[in-house]
Amino acid sequence: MTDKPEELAKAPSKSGEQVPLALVSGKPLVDMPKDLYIPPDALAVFLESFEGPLDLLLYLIRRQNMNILEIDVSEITRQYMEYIGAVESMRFELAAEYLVMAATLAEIKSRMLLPRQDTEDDEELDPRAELIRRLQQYERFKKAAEDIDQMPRMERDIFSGSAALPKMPSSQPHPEVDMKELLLALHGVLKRADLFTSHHVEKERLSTRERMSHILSVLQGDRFVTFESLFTIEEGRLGVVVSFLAVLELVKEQLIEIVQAEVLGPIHVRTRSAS
Amino acid sequence: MNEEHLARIQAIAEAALLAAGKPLSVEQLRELFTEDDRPPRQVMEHALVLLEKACEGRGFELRKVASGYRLQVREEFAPWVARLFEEKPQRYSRALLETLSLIAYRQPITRGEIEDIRGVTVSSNIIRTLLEREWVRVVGHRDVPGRPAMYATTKQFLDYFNLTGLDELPPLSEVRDLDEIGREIEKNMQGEIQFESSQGERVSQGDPQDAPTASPEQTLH
Amino acid sequence: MNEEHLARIQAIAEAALLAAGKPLSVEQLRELFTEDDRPPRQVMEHALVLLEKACEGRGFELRKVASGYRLQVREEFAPWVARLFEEKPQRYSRALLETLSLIAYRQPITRGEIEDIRGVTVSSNIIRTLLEREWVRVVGHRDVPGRPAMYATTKQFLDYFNLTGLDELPPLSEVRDLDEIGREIEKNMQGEIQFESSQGERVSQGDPQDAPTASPEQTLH
Repeated sequence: MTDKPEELAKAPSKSGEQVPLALVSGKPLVDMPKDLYIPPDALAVFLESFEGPLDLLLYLIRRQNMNILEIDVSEITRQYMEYIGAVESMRFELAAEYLVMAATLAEIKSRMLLPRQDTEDDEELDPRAELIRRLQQYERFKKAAEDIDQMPRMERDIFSGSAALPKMPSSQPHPEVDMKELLLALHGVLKRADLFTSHHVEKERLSTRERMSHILSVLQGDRFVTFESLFTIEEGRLGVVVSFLAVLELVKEQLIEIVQAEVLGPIHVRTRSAS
Repeated sequence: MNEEHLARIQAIAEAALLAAGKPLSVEQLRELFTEDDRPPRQVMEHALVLLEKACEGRGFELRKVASGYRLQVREEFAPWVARLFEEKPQRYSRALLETLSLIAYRQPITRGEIEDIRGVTVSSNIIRTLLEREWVRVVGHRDVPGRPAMYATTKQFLDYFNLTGLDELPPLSEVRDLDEIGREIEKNMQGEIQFESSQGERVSQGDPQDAPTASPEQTLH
Repeated sequence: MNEEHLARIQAIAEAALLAAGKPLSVEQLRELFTEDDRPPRQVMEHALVLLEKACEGRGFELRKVASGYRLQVREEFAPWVARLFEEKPQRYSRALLETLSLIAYRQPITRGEIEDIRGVTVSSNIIRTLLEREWVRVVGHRDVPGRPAMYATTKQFLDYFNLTGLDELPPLSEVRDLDEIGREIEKNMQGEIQFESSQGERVSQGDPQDAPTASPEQTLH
């Protein structure tokens, strides 16, 4: 529970390396700003690095080495409002949760200015206590998340051992898949991604895509291949056109490069990643 | 029990664990034998103890996780082994890890309850990722309007993090009781008593409301 | 050559071969070491001879194959190991089918691009299952940081679905009209899911089969 403020928003990493929060004007932003002033460019990044208003409040509290139980509400409110105000003046989109918290803080502050009423029933919660409870509650799970991230885990610290199978008496059956199921899955994901609105996908000829894969696998490795060898004359005009479209698309997607050493010399093709 | 016979069971267990490449329970290992050949549970467990010893000083070890036993690369060799894989291990966002930790420590829990504690909405993608990785699952629906799904962690989650049970998770830090906080605030506001901060004393006080969740296995077992 | 040092190289080679689950060449094994730590070829070969001996009497053995060395379950244990795979495989997960359909329609495509469209991370198991089934293959690497693999479908994929070419797949405009059959199938699927989640109360019971969704890896690893 003794996070130093600078550590709050750093991505925890096993190796302890510092991962910059973002690049601001070309320079990596590694530490959270130590004072209230934030360069305007960094403001959006700054806010994005928080997991919500509670996280931001915790940061403000920890930065001043305040004890959560003794937070100076008016000071924290002032600072919080300053950030919110700065963000709003920059016209960044601000999540509603931040505004709700601003209202809550304002309410607590105003209540504390009023003379305390002695009421018989103590039913009504002190809003400050409620805020503290939420902050504490959030902080413990924030800490738990950091702990979980540090725990050894598969594919990073643990690798399960497996050995190749010998000749087996019977082969294992694979699950059956119906084309309908496959299309339905595609339908679901495209609907989610809202890709139907884009015409780009529909226009694409699948035979071109298939040819692109084929050409890439021919080009695997470092080797150059002559441009002509990518075409099969026997396929006729349509086949050549498909191959040509595939080459153009691959060039457009910067997956291959076409090299011609001299004018009218042979044209060679190779994958860009081989360079 | 004949020693040779035991050695054979040990070798078969090792072969099966390496063929599976994932944890197998003692029961699953016993199932590999035909009925008249099947070693009693105790014998199988004994063979596993021998296997564990036989892995000393080697590149791998026998490890007990939630869904059984697994042969895995010794953690000390992870730096070398990691170079086998071109792709860097996946990183998980804070939002995902916080959501996961809430499900782990507070299960069964609804999305709304997670949002209450985190103070922000939880994106559907996070829940979907956790469900797809089979780290969490829906264990029922809370009987409130909208019947929201309640989430809990799975054995696969424990396996992934090398754990046998939820009680092996790092303990949650203590949270102090609301009434107590209220009283202290009151004291401060009235200025009657100067507040001496002695963190240690406060932390040691248990929280009656939170006690059950501090040890998550209680909610599960 | 110090014996302790040699034993360490042997253990690292064993760890790597078990983690890879496929053959590794002497060169690939040497590449796992940093430059100033890299054992000479001869030393690595010597360590492999020692490893081969150390596997005597165990469930697995070191085999030399065309592309290098691999650890393999001893054939004499095949009858037991085969029982691991006897159970009928379950169905593929929705996540796997979505990934496969995106590879089919958008190839060549990287894992990151699939994740962008799906909005969810794609687990390594899904890719591995698709590669193992030989429905997809790596056709190159995109020239961006990390050089991620690009996936495409295979001839086996076309054969399985009775297609002579990808252009025989229904055009996306037809996929859009799937809403009708979609609702029907989804209804069926939801029936299953609900049935499974109603078993939620059994969280703590040690039933390896009660994972919420069909996981092909469980049966296919």
